[in-house]
Amino acid sequence: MDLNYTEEEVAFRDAVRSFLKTQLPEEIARKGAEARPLTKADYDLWHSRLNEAGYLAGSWPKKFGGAEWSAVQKHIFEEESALAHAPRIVPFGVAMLAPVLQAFGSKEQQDYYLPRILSGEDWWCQGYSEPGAGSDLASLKTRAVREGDHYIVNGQKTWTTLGQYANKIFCLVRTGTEGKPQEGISFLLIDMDTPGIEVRPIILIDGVHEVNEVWFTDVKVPVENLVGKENEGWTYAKYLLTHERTGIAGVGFATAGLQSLKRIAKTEMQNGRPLAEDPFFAARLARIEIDLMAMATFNLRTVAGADAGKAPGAESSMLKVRGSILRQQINDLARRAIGPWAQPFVSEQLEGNLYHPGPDHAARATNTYLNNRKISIYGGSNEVQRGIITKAILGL
Amino acid sequence: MDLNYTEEEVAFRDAVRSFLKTQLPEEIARKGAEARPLTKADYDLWHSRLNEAGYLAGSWPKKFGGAEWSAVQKHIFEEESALAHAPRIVPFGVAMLAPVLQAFGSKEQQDYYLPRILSGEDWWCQGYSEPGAGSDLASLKTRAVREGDHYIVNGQKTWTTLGQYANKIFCLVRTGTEGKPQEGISFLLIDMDTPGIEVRPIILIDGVHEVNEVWFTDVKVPVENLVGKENEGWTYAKYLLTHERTGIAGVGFATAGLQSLKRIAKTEMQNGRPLAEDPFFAARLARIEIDLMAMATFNLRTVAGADAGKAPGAESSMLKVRGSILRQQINDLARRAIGPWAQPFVSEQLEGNLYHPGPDHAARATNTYLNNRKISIYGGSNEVQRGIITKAILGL
Amino acid sequence: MDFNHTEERRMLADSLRRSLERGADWAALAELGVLGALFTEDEGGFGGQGFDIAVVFEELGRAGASAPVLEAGLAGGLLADAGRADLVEQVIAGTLKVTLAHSEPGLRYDLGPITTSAASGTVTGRKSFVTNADGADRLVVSALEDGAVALFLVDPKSEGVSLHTTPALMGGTISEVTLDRAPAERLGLAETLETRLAAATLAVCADALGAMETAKAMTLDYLRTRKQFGVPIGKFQALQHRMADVAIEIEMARSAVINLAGHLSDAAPTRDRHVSATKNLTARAAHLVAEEAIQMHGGIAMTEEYALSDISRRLFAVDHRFGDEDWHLARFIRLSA
Amino acid sequence: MDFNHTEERRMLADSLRRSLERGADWAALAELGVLGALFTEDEGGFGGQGFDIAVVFEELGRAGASAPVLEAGLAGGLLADAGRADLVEQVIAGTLKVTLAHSEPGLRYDLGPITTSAASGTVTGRKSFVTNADGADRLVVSALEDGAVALFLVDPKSEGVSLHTTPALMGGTISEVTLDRAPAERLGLAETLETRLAAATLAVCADALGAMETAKAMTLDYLRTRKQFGVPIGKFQALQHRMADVAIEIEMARSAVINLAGHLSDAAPTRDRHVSATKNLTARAAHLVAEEAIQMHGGIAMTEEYALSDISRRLFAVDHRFGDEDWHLARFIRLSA
Repeated sequence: MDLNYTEEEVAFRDAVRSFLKTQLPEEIARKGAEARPLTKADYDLWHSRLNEAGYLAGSWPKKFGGAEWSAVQKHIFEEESALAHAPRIVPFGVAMLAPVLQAFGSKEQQDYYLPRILSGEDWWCQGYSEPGAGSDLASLKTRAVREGDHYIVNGQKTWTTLGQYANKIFCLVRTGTEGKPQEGISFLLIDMDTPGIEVRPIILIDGVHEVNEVWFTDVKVPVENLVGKENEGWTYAKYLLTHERTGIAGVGFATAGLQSLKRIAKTEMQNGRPLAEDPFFAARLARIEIDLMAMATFNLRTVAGADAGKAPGAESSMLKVRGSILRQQINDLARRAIGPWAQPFVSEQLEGNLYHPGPDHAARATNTYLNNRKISIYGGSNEVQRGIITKAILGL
Repeated sequence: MDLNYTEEEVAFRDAVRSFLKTQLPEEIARKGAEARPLTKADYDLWHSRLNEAGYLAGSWPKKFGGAEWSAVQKHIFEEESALAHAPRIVPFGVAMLAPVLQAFGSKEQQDYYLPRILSGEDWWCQGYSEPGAGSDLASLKTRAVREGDHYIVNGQKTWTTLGQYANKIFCLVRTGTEGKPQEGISFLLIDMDTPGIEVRPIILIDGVHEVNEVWFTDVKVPVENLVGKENEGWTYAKYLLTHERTGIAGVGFATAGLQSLKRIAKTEMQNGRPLAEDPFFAARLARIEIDLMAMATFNLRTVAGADAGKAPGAESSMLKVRGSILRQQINDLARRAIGPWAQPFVSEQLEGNLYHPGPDHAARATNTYLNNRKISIYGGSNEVQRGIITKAILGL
Repeated sequence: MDFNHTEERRMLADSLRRSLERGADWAALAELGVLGALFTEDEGGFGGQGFDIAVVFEELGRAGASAPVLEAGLAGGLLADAGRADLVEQVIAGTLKVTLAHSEPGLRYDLGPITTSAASGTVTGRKSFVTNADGADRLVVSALEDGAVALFLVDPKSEGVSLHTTPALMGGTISEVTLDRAPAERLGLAETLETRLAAATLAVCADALGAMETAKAMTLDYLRTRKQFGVPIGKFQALQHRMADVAIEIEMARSAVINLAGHLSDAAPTRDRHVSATKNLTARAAHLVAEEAIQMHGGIAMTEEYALSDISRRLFAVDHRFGDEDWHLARFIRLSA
Repeated sequence: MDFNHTEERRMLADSLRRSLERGADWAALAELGVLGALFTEDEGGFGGQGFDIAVVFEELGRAGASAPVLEAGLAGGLLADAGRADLVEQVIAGTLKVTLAHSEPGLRYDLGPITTSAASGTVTGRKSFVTNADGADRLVVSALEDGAVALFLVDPKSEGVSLHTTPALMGGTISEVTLDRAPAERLGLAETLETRLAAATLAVCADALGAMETAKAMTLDYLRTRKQFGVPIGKFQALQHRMADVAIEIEMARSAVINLAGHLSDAAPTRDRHVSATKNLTARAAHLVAEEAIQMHGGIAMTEEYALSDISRRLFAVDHRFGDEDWHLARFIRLSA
């Protein structure tokens, strides 16, 4: 047992820190710290800086120009980025489509798409979820019918994150109706400019436009945009879903969140003393900090295990459940911490002055709390994850 | 709305209080307050005092010599008894068998058994549960085969509370094997002295002998000991289970427990100050007291509703779940309150000196905590109750 | 003992519920007697007891209504205490909208010390968290006068008054009010402020109870109709058991609201102990119910379009009005000592 | 970073587990090196690091063993600190059983101020919660000497020493020890008491981790085999999801134990912050796991005969040893300020 990073890992961490310190624009970091929404320009700028430094393709295989980071390195990068309030790497191209193309795409697809992902020329979004499907992904209904050298796609996708910025979408579509629902699904790459595609915003409970519905009406997609084999898309999608996810516990976000919560607790005054000295508040905060100390080690154990070749299995689900709850508790405590300042509800979509009248630290706490109710729902709800855990340990 | 008792109810409560004050022996009350086990003599003495005062048959119909208490009166009696630390009325004869006999028994059975219940001549115990059945009561296997004018009973009952003191047992036995499990069950009255009955103690997790296994080997039971009709015992058992139970929330016990917890918190010292002034402890205590204030009203709403003719339905289950959890939280907090004195584990069945070396208030707190884990298990576990609640509100 | 509402209160609740379902406007609410129910006969109304408040606000919460009824009861009640029957009459008729401006930045949930001051017919200072001030005809403003807290009537349109208004988490609006020598009519000392705030806290709790019932009903409906893996998700036992716990906690909150309503007229220490007990429990229940309703719905509950988002924000807001869970827990402990 | 135990520790854990399953006695434990693993090479052992303690006690907890190993490490460690290599050698060999008598009635979980006093080769006072004293050859007793706390070696069989012994909730026994001018050999000042108590707290947490694993395994086994309404109760989704949460909290506790083991040799403030963090989390987890294991089993878990009763009492006892959940939470807050 050794809870310390190796010398190489320390060196890597220092390099990442120094990169973040010099390359992350102050304004973007401040937006991150205050949980304010980023613009597309913010994302683009950060994407290009990461690419220039070689961090964007950090976990890609070397043969595709990546650095083949270990799981620990990935973890270090994600944690340091979160602590510096850097934007997360928009994952749809770099972390989701790219591994699928690298594993199952044709040489032509790899050569064409991978560089465009790195350069930022393509902004991908994900067309998996459909209305009424929820965690039952395989029940998808969007159909792609082959006509000559095209597929004709009809249907609807939803929860398409940042789809409003995307020029490409990778989709799971139904190309066959026989057998189990998992069979007959194909993996298609679609240009968002193709006629028949309509993107409609979904406004979330915190008033933010973050996700979208994408409607397909007789959309013509060239057959060369099929990834792998027809009707085998489920395999590729599952590859992605089980693809090792070091960030699933969100420890970096939790740590950054706890830091900002502590700052709030020192600033907010209650009965003439900082809120941090209120015993009930201090107890809530301490319990969360204690949990986070354990959570961080739980996460590292799994990350280190992945590097040692252990399949994460039920651990990923445990990290997802406990990590999401912990982050939500931190957001919940921030909402409590700002006291009555939680009441002015300022959001980009609701009318009225967008300026929150309270202290800066109160401006987004309520919105973040509301927005992060999602993290126990998306990516396989915590209920689905508990099912996976018991299946693994009960074997029933 | 009126949260106050009527004049009649106040008068009834005052009478009960005065009875308890004058008739409850101090030693028995002290045992109750300290949660020490009662002897059979204690139970018998209290039984006869209650009978003399006419309280034993309080809720029996007048035609059987009862007082036909309202649900509110029953509640008052139970709450005052708990607050005075009086023993509960051992329910098996008075509150469980008697209503069944009154509703379904023959004239002869009523005339013979009911007076003996009141006089204490018969101590009944309950033969319902069987090993391996749990909350699935209807799966019972103890068989009764008719031979001439007797039933021959073979099988095993378990969780027979205070069966070591009983001279009679009422049993659910299988007399038919066709149809649903609920069919083919009969309700038999059995003399514990009959040859072939063996009572074996079960020692509980707190070291107390409170329940038993009862084994039946070719036990001959006269056919006149059948209650109602053969194969219809399930109806009578269900009548009992759904028979209005004012005490199901255990508010009286919770109130008495909270009072004694407050005394402990004033006595136990931490850092030179009473534990009651420790903010974390005070917070735990206050939350419980707040819950109990609501619970008491929730209980009274249901009790008053029963008097107004409303069937309790899912409310009984809600009271059972929330009431048992609340009582367990009080026991848990008492365990925390006594601090390191929770460690000496003194029980009647384990070897060593039975004298607990700590302060009096610490003598039984751990044992009570352990023992009361049962209240969320027996009488239909909280899981079964949650099933009943959702069935009622979801209607699925 | 009697846990049934009077016939009059039941009728008011029923007609209020139906009117709100039809989208009743302010005039319709006044017409129905919703505002009159908040005042005693002596004050010109026909209610004013704890249970009147409880039935009215449970329905408002159930419907997710954002009309300034709480403000009418709170500020209007202070007008009644000041002997201003003329103004109370207009409040009850719905022709005068009023709201209380008392809290100040940095006080969190405490009632004082305030710094807004009164001098020669004007008030100066900053007031925070003033609900539904933007449509109000008058503000009831607290200010220091010779070291004592007094109340003043201020027209929000007068010179020296400026409002910064945003939407409020609980619905309606919330404003920061800056007063710079704003013309003010003296009403009297603020001696009944805590009494009226106790009633307003009951209103918030009853409102939360209604909103919890709506959240429960929507969730049950969703569990019955929404299918996943081929069956209604309400068939999943894990959700069933959590739903049972939600239902239980709502009954606990209902009981707590009854307790407070029944003790609202008690002497201050007893009353306030019930205020804090009920507010603490209701805030906990509201938090649980809203989080569970969202989680059991899944994604759709995250959308602004779906009606639950309003209801759940309203439930989260409960904790932030008139003292949060911990503030009331500490107060309950003090008052129990 | 490396989360694998060394080959030596894994082998010790494996053979300890097998020996305990076969019912290893005290001599067998000593033979195996269980006691030597608690001491550093300098002290005459071959371990003494946080992870040595963690692996040994996890196995003892898993087996529900009540041998006085914790006492050997704690009191024996103090003997080592006092430079008594002669005695430590016997402790490691298993031929000298020792235990610490430090706490006193009324201290609850605090370490002081103690009142037992030393004078002219004797000690006088009352010591509480002395574990496994009845089979011990020597007590290590703390007592005041010129205002400072010093340690003394006392033979429990000497005149002036009386024990009141009861079974202990965690297994083994617990004694109140009365000392009336009991002959005592001075060991030195109690300067390393907190260091040794930190290690003992780690031992309790690792022990709890092992016991939680056993409770989980027994519950899973029961869920798989026990049928109700015709199906294994492990098919009921409500129980499955609760079991998932139990499994998660055990992994959290395991992580907390690793944190403390890895920081046991840090400077006191950092070390003690980890002690309190780990003890607080482990106590919460142990409580949850034991309550859930009992509830999911149902009636059978309430019986003394069923092995879970020992294990769950052991888990409930965790909160009462070396400071409970709230005591450590308060300490964590102080040390984090």
